[in-house]
Amino acid sequence: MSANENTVESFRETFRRDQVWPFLTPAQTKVNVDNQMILYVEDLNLSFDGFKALNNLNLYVNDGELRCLIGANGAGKTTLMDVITGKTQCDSGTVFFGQTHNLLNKDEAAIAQLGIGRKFQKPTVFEEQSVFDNLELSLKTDKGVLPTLFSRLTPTQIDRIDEVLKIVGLAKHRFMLAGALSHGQKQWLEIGMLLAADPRLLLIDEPVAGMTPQETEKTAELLTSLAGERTVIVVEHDMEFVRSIARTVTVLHQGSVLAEGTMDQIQSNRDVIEVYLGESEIAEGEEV
Amino acid sequence: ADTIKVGVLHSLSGTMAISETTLKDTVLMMVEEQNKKGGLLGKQLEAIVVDPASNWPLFAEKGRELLTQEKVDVIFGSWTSVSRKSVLPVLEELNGLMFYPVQYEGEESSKNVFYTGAAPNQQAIPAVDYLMNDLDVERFVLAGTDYVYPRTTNKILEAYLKAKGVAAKDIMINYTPFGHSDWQSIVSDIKKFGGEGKKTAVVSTINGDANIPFYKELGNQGISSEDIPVVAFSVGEEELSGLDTKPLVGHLAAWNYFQSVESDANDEFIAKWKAFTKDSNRVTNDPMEATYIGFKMWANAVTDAGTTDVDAVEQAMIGQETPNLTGGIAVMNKNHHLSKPVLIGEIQDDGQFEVVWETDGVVAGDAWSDFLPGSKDLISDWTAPIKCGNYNTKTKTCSGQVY
Amino acid sequence: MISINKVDQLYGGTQILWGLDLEIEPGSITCIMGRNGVGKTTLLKAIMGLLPIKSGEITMHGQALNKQSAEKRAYSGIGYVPQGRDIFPMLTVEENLRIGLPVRSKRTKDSPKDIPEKIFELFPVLKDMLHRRGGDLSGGQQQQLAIGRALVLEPTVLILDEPNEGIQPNIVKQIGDVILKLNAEDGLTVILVEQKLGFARRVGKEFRLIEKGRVVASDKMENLDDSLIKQYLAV
Amino acid sequence: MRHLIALCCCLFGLLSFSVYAAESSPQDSLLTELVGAKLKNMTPILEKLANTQGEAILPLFRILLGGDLYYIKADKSLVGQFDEQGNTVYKDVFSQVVVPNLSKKDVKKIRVNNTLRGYLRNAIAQIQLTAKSPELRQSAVRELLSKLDKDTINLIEALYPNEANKKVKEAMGLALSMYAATSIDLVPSNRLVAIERLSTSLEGDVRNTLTKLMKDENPAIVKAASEALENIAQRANRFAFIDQLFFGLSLGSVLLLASIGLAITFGVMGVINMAHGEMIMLGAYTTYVVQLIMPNYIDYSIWVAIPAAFLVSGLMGVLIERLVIRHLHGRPLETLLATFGISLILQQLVRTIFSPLNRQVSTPSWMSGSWEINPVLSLTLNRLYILAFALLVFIALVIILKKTSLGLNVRAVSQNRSMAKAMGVKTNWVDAMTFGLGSGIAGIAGVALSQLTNVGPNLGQAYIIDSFMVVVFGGVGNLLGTLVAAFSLGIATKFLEPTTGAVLAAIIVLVFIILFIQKRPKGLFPQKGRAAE
Amino acid sequence: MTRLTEWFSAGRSSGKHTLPFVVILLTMTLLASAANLFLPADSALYVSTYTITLLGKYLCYAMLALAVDIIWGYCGILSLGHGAFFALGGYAMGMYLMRQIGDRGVYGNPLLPDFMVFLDWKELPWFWLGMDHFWFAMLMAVVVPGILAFVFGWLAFRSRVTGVYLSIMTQALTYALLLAFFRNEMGFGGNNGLTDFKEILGFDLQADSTRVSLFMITALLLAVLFVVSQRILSSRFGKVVLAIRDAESRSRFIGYRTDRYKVWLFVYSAVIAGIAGALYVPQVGIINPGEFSPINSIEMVIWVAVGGRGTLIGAIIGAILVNYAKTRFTAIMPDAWLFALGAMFVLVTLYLPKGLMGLYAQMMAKRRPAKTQESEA
Ligand SMILES: Nc1ncnc2c1ncn2[C@@H]1O[C@H](COP(=O)(O)OP(=O)(O)OP(=O)(O)O)[C@@H](O)[C@H]1O
Ligand SMILES: Nc1ncnc2c1ncn2[C@@H]1O[C@H](COP(=O)(O)OP(=O)(O)OP(=O)(O)O)[C@@H](O)[C@H]1O
Ligand SMILES: NC(N)=O
Ligand SMILES: [Mg+2]
Ligand SMILES: [Mg+2]
Repeated sequence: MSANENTVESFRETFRRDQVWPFLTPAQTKVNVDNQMILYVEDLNLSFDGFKALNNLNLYVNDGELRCLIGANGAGKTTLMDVITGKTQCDSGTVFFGQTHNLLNKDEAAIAQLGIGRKFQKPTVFEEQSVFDNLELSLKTDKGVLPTLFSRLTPTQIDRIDEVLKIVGLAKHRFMLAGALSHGQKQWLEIGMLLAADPRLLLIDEPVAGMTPQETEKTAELLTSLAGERTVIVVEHDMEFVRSIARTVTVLHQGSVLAEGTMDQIQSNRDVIEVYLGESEIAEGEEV
Repeated sequence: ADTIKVGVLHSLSGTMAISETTLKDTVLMMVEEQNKKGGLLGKQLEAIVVDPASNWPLFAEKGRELLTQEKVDVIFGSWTSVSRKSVLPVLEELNGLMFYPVQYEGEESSKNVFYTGAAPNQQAIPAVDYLMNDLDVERFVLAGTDYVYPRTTNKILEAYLKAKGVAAKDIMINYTPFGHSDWQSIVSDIKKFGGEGKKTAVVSTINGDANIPFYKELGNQGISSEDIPVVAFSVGEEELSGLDTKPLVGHLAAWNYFQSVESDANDEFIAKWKAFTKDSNRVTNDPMEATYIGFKMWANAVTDAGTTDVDAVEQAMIGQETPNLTGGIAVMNKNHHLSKPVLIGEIQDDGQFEVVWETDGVVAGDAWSDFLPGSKDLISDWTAPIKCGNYNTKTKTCSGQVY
Repeated sequence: MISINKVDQLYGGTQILWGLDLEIEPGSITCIMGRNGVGKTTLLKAIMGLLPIKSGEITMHGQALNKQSAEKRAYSGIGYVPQGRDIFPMLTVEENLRIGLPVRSKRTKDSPKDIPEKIFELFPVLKDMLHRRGGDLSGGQQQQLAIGRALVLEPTVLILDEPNEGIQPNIVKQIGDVILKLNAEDGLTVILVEQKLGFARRVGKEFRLIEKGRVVASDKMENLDDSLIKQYLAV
Repeated sequence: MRHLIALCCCLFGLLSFSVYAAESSPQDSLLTELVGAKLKNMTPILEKLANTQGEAILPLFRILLGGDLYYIKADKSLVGQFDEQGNTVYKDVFSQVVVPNLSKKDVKKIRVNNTLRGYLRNAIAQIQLTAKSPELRQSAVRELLSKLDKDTINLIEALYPNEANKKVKEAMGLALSMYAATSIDLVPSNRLVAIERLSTSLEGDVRNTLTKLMKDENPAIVKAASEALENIAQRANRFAFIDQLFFGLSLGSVLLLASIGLAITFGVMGVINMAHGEMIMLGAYTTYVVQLIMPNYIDYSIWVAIPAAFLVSGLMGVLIERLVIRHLHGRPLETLLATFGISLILQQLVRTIFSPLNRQVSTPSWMSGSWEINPVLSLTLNRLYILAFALLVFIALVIILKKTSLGLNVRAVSQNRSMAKAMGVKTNWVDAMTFGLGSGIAGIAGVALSQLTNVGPNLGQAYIIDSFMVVVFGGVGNLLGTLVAAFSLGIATKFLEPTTGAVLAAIIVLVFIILFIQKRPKGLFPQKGRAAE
Repeated sequence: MTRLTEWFSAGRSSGKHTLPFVVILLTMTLLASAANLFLPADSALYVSTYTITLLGKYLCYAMLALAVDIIWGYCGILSLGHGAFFALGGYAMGMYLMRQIGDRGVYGNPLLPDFMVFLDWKELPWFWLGMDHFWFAMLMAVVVPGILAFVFGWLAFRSRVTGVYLSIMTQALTYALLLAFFRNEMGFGGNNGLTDFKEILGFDLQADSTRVSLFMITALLLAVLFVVSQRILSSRFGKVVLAIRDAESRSRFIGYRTDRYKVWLFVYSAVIAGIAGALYVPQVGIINPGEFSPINSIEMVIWVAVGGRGTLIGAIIGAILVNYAKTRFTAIMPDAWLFALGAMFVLVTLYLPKGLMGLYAQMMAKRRPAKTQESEA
């Protein structure tokens, strides 16, 4: 009896008149940011063999914002990015890109095609290909199999790659194999790949690790200039760097948000000082 | 050329090397012996050995190499049916001559091949007769490796047994892949099948490497030859030499030759073989005898024809007679198959067979089985006027291809 | 203590180190600095014996290291914390630390069955993580593990390649403290590659500036002035 | 009743006669008739001998049954061939006195065939019904179950009341019941009781008897028989399941042995070791050579062969590692190529040294035969030992890898070679030892396999694919996975085989593995963690 | 259409050996063919039919190696089961040739192949229908391997089966097919397979002209497939494929659905293998389940490795060279050739890690050490 009802129910559900079947809805690539918000992360939970890496995490990021994400090692920053970009499945929670795109039911490629770009903590580039090819592969184009097979570089695309090469300072190395770059150069190449992809939302994990102070400064400038048109989320432990770019800072701790606010607010937050900054951070920062 | 070239087309590596290497050595021994006697037609013989490496297409390629590059006058070669089938078109195209020394499923007769091994009627049928008449067997397990020789043989046997009134439920058929090594369940099934009140025997067309684990399992599960005798068509002295035969004493094999048969010719052959291989433990077996007979007949035919020309030798071959190593005379028939005696032997604990039964006189090899619907009307006769390997006696035509 | 004489090194066809000379005093903390790609990591690997050098000489206590394999150098007392940490990812934290125990027992002559408690005093987080896979740890935790792992060897020279990359500020400070403490208490010689000036200044006693595979300036850390920084570290 | 008394007298007479006969030599005329008799004519002679000589003829029958009866060509006297510490000696059949100075040339074998053997077995059983040892008596009764004729039954009936041993008595009772059940001249109620009694037995002969009774004219008998059969079938089925499970475990243990070495060289070290099969083969050939060296101590040869095989294969493994694999670190795919080349070379090497023919490896007596639990369930001893052995090897290996530093070091080396070096791990040594260990264990597997299958140049080829399949199915780098995979594949195959046949079962298992890997792309026990992604 | 021609005329640096290679290949083919057809048999330059057939076989293997290299060298998918696609292509051709025998089989049955007659089959199984039409059979020779590759690849790549797991699964695939085709019930002739072919498209298979034509067609197709593959792999598609080989998950994060790329490349590779198989069968005259043997598939990988993984020319040269070595070794030293072949594999791995093409590149680099860097710019 109830089984019967269930069938009827599910039949009704299937043929609801107020809804279209998912496969009939036109693929939406436009990001709806009507209410200013581009990324909603709500009640995110994730554990690895019992270890809670994300714990009821909530995060809201406005369109065009440059958001800094800090937090102790192991707080879950990288894991959060993994969930947003589809690398890791979360246990529960919601992640929306704009108002319409539920990121949790999309795979990595779909998410990337929506315009979410990512730079990894450990630089990963295509080592066996030239710096140029690395950038070409990242260009914002149709990434389907057939279009890729028949595509050729347009002059504008070549200009774009050249421009990026100049920005990341690898113009001289354009035909070098990416694998032969030093650690810092790979960092730059990865930033370049992000730029070439021209994403809407950039997730940048520790961009200045291994960079000299001057390079760090340059990166700061670059990221600040990107914000506005794009949304940028940066994870970094270099407080100096964070201070130089940050408007809003979110502090994660043990998988959830510990504090959020301006740099000054954060720096004077007792909790943050205790678990993250340490007592002498401010003093040390001022030294330079 | 100033030598007569003898091609040897046996696998020296790969899965079949186990069996075929022996035949290569046999041919080499025969060539050496013939040369000591002064060769043929005043020329020395020269053996050309190639290795088709148990790779079936390679048999065709190497066959072609032997015929066109080396220009051999005759080939001794092949063991598996598939390797023969592979080289066959090449032999026919280039009009070569090959001697095939292994028992096989029949259903073939080529102008260019002489079959010196047993056809099913020279091995399988007499063996089953023996089981039914002498051992009062009423149930049969037909166990074989899954390929054409066992399949065909079992088809023939099935038809034959049914014609003899054996019920379908008293016939169990089982196939296993090449090199099957885990026989526990099958042997246990056989044991069960045999334990149902009627005298049961296993007719084994299990080939090659699978035999040793099969017999080991038989021994260990305690199936004795008195309870359930196994009669095999592909297990000879050489296969037994890899086995501890104590638990297997009394199981049977049907062949045209056993090393244990006492005759002067055989003693001499065995002695020569041991000397040639410099191994006093080496055994002889049926395909070796078949190679021996084939070689002798060929040598005689060449002498008779006075040439190594294939067509002439082919005609001279028919009717050739050569003494068997086990006594009696083998005759080459018009269908390119031999008339040979059929022997049934029991395995002894020294790895030899004791003959327990033999046919009166010789049995003529039948190229086309009378027990298969497709071939019961076919005969093979390579003499004029028929000159056809597959002559249909009903329609009076040479069905299929005409060479 | 360690002296490096005219070392040339090539990757395939490209030369990275060009007749590099370097002298490390016992008990010093030497900070090696230079832009990305000048060959700092390459130099450290050459000292550790993980990269073959083409010519030149590396000695420790006057003994040539050149012909020694890397594992021998570990027994001689060099501890190495590589850039990128190189944790054994599928081993647990404990196993990562245990790897060095045989060397330690050889060097200290006592044969410890267990990881020295000192490591956990320096990096308490490792104690909590003892049974987790090294590869699962966050970057900062891995960094602490890498340093702890090198310390298990009870080294006399500790080589650190950008140990603060990706480390939270209070731990950065802690690592600095650890280095200073080990140096002061145990007389540990430290070779440190560091980009962050603040840290370099706080921890380093000496500096060496590298440019295109050569040492171009070396002095006490106090003497690292803006002009040098501008010349060799600015982009 | 008179019958019985007569028979008893007869029996006593026979016994006393045999006591007497044992002292003097049996009738020579009959014995010489044996020499040179045609196989067909031998049965009557033997019958006569049995009837006249009774138990005294047993030694002759036993020797003849074993195929060890010879006669001396010179004087046509009978001798038995015996094996004493590797030497063939000939003894007088009855007095067991060694006949000196006889060589193989001086004697000739007296042949036996199946028919004769069948007769001999039965005759021996008849005589042995009165043997001293209860085991012998029991097996004699069981032997006779298949051929219960009036005489035998009378004999058993006479012996039954005085039989002291419970098991023998039971067996005798069974024989009597079988006879009673089939005796049409008996009252049906007695037959029904007999049938009832039969329904508790699992003997095959009992089932045959009951099956025959299904054709009886009396419907009550038929019904009882069918019920009894039903009963038996139910019990037998339960044992059949155990049987099948054992087959599965046994196949699993073979797979485990074959793949466990690979689980180290491939699973832990990451070398795609195509020469793994040849390491097994070397172990098997080592067993052969060991038996060649100590032909008189076959029973102990295995204990020598196991360490020897471990050393031979292990050293070969070390050699391969030092000469080839060492140069291929970080290039796992190339190890496939090089080890494939090595496997070709090793195969051809044994072909050259030992010939392409299979070599004979004997089974020690303690490993032959089977452990008969009941008439429908018997486990073959060699497989039982191999199963235990496989588990033992597995446990030993786990201990080595868990409790010694080798285990830790090899994992470290395989995960990050240069960092391991920097931590003072002697990577060269670790590599050589690990590869040697994996190869050595493959060699041990070869010893076990030599007891089951061909010892020939292709032995390795037969197992290499299965080994890789097992390791991958279990999850690369996980020893427990290898164990579980081996046993589950073994059991699955054996439970499929009865319905599908061996070929189809193999195909189904392969397809299953392919589909399973879609569900779990890293095998049964995948490596977990961030780094595994 | 214009896009297509444009695409073909494109081509970048990597193809700089393409033209000379194709020219050499085709010239040699023409010369050998002419030498066989037009020179008298006793001429010094005469190329025997045996050699032509042998060369034809080598070229089929070369095509197969090309297929393996595309998937392994460029995409990092080590297939240990490419023999399966080759064999399926071969069986399709074999079935066609079998049907062409018509009533000239030994039993003279116009409909059923001989093996079916003596196994007492009454009618042609459904999958044999239509195989008497050449073009349909040829379609099957590419479609069947293609579909198998698609289904297998779709399952495996979508569930992210990679590395050795994938390799062993491909091995399981070909092994399962091996066992299946051994079964006589399957209707493919069991262990004996299909043989005794008479003619193809009405041409006598044993005629020299037919053999030479088959040889030339093989060479031509090899050249075409080589060029097409070269183009595909130097397109952006090719770069994506390389990216997948070196860092698959990274490629996903920049928006490529790597599973689809892999599936289509796998299908393409399987189709090439199928074509190679279809060309192979009429030239060697038999197809049987042995072609499915996993060892065969491993050997293919070795040809590629010997020639140089990741270079199409290397794969072709490797296949021809290894097989030539096999032919020579088995004839020169029938008892010891495995030593030579085994040693060759070991030595190549040790001393030529990038295969023969790597050696060639090294030699070229030595000859003009300075130029390389700039010439790319
Ligand atoms: N695949 C995984 N398996 C097990 N644990 C994991 C996995 N991925 C992440 N973790 C755990 O989740 C926690 C959060 O890690 P995460 O890398 O997100 O930290 P983080 O904030 O990026 O730190 P850092 O600043 O050091 O990079 C860590 O404790 C880590 O051990
Ligand atoms: N495996 C390699 N093959 C070829 N060239 C390399 C390799 N590794 C590094 N290089 C090159 O050697 C140079 C020095 O590299 P190295 O890693 O020593 O730099 P670094 O000073 O440590 O830089 P960073 O501060 O970025 O870590 C770089 O230009 C790099 O391109
Ligand atoms: N012809 C055989 N035995 O294959
Ligand atoms: Mg992180
Ligand atoms: Mg560095």
